Amino acid sequence: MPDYTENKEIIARRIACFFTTGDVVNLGIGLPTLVGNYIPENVTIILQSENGLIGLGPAPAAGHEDKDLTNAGGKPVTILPGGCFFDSATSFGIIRGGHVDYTVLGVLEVDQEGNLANYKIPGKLIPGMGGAMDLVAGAKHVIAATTHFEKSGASKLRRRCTLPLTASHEVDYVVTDVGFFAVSGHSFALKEAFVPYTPEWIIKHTDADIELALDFRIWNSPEACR
Amino acid sequence: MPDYTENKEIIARRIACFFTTGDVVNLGIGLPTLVGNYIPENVTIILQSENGLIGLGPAPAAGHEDKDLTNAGGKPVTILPGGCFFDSATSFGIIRGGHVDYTVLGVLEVDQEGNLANYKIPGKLIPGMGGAMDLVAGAKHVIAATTHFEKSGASKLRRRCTLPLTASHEVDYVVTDVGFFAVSGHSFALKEAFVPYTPEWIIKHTDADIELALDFRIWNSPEACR
Amino acid sequence: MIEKTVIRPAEAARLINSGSVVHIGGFLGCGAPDGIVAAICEAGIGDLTIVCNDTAIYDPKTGRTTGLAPLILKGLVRKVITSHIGTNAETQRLLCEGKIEVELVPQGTLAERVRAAGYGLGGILTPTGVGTEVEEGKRKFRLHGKTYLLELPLPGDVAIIKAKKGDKAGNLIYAKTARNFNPLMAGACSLVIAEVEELVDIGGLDPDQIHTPSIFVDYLVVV
Amino acid sequence: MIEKTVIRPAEAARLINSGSVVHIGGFLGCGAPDGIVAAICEAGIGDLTIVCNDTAIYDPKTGRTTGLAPLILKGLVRKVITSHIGTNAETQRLLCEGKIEVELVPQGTLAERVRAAGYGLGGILTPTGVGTEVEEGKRKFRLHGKTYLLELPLPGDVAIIKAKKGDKAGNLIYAKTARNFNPLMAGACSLVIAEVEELVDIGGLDPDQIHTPSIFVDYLVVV
Repeated sequence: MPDYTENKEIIARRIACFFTTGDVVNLGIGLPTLVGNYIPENVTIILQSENGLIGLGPAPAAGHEDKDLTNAGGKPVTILPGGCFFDSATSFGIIRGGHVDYTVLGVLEVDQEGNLANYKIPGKLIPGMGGAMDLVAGAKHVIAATTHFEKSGASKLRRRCTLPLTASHEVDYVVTDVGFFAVSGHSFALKEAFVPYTPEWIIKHTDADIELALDFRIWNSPEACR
Repeated sequence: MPDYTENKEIIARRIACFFTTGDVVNLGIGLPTLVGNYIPENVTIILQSENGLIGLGPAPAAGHEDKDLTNAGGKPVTILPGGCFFDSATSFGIIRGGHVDYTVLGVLEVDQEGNLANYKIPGKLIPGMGGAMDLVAGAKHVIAATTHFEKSGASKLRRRCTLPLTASHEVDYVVTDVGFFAVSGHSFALKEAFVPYTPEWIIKHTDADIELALDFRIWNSPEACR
Repeated sequence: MIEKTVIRPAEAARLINSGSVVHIGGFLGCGAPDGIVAAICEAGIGDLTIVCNDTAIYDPKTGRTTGLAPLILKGLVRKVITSHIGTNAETQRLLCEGKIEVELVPQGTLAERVRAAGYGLGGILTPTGVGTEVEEGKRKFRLHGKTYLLELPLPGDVAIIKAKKGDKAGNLIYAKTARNFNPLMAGACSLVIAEVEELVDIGGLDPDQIHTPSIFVDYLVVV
Repeated sequence: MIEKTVIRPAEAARLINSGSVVHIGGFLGCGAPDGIVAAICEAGIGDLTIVCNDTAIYDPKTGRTTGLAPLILKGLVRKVITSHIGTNAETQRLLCEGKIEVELVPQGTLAERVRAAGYGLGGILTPTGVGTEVEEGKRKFRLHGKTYLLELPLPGDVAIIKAKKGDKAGNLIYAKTARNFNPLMAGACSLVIAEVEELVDIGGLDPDQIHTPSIFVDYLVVV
């Protein structure tokens, strides 16, 4: 394992800077959900939850849970004023129809061709794709959110996914706890290295082809979104 | 023209006898609409209107029209208690999905193979099919309702339709003002002759192959539905 | 939730370019955006392709019109994709004179094609139209003993729709049979302008009862 | 309007045959017909094929279950057609032991396949699953530069669904995210049993606000 400390917060902080007011965003279960905590104050996004709502609000106060109001992870949530509910066909119509601007998903593997694997480890763990395949195929922009390394030390960014794919050539951006990458056809374009990691360090410890983006920069998370 | 007097009422009266309580029925514009006036008192059917409602009621009293509540002909209607409204995709989902038991449609031509033409006379009159093609393809039972003869004296029941078809092999029953016919593959099966017409008279004046149904009978409209 | 811009009908008309594909809600005029239609007529935006259930009502004897009929009468429509033109004598006349193009689509197929455009489907298989002129040029499939036609999505540039109530975020509730194609049109077009009779503040509508979610709507017109 | 028969959960269970294809509403148990599920377990109706968004929640540590999970735990399910089994450890275990068959379907595709079954479509074309295992054995189409899979309807024998409110005619209104697959399941099955929390007289629901029209529903269960 390289000299690295897992940092999910920085991933969520960086992704929260992607959005502009009015964007419709779907945040997957787990790490992607954290993104909601870091949206800049001057930006208002609209959260879609694939189990059938627009205008997802924060978790309810203890004792105020509503059994009929949950998120896609089955957890109690609230709805903001101006939100609305709909059935699953409408929900995925919204998703497939390109009416969701960003989907943020967790990752088992993501590769430099934009392939994503996150729903199945054959013979070991088969949770199923849930809504992920539709989200990745339908959303305007797909952001893969993941720690850079597995527990074993292997990078989750790959040359080629080995697990069954959730989607083929659909990932636009990958944000890890060391940097922000764009998928540019056949390699990862490193757009930002997160302090204290350097491009050289990232390239050395990632099992994929990485090029520096033309607009590459260093990103220091305590600074606000720019 | 044979010795015959056009009688739309008897057509509507006979068709009204098809239904049993709970049947979902769509009545087309014009002649089929009259059927609603003759439903037996002990039978409750549910009228579907393809512009988006179930539970179609009678026309409103003068001065009580609602601009937002019309039938598929654009005429003011009412909704019965327990009825509901829906959009056009749902309305035709209901129709195409076989959730309508009977559709009753008007006719330009209907032939002994169950083909129906009622939406277009090329170069002369092209109203369009509206919902008719979906209704004929989707409803469980298709009843063609028509006077037996055109103004010219030609029978509207044909060996083969000459006009563009609304649907191919979908008509189950034809009710005219001289009799009730089932489509039995390649000929019309005369199931009832309406007093005063005889099977011989009907066969003689119809330009199609007609056989007597095994359960053929004489039907005298003043008698109630049996 | 973000507020949508409320504009006047004349401003709505200016958002529409000549030559656009315009989806219009309404069924024989019931549930049609009459205010925006009048403004388009006023502005004279032409060469339009209209997608609508029907070309509404025009009775030459009384001069009465409903829905989009004034667009036809003013000669602003190059083509209509619709299920029915039988209640608008002018559409019929222009068709016979070769001055308008009419693509007739069965009503249920029209609904699904518009829905497919909004919902990211590449097409749907329907039994409607098999064995008729509607099947011409279309792929046919035989599945489980039944024949189906492949019908393709029908997207548009602008949707003009009509609702009973809206909130300032753009959520819409339709009344009775005025719902018809309105929610479908909202999904299928990149620009959506909704005419509402009553506009309420955000939070003023029950979220279980909203027929069209706010995210489909770009501008609101209050009539 | 005709009144539907109101039955007890045990009577509902007796309407379901072993070996049936049963569509069940709910999303991780939210909006699931818990009363009817319990009655099916009680009656021990087995060899079922279940169509549902997921196999709900079973936590082996606490023993907590939601939705249809008890059917899985009791071994009544031969096959599930679903988008997700990750929150039910027992489905996972039975799958690894070869004791249950699992057909994984992307959630949006599942919704459209069930809808297609209810709405008389022969199939739909979706981009979802292209380039993944989901495309195996399916026809692919290239239209307007994009690739789609042909997905087929998914009909069932019985739908058991859950609504917040119903009227005696069978009209249903769902609450919040408990709507999910319930209205879709109602269309796709020849027998539909709806569990409602509150039953009102005919005329007691606003006809603009009904999510599932009465004609889809055969029996009502009040819990």
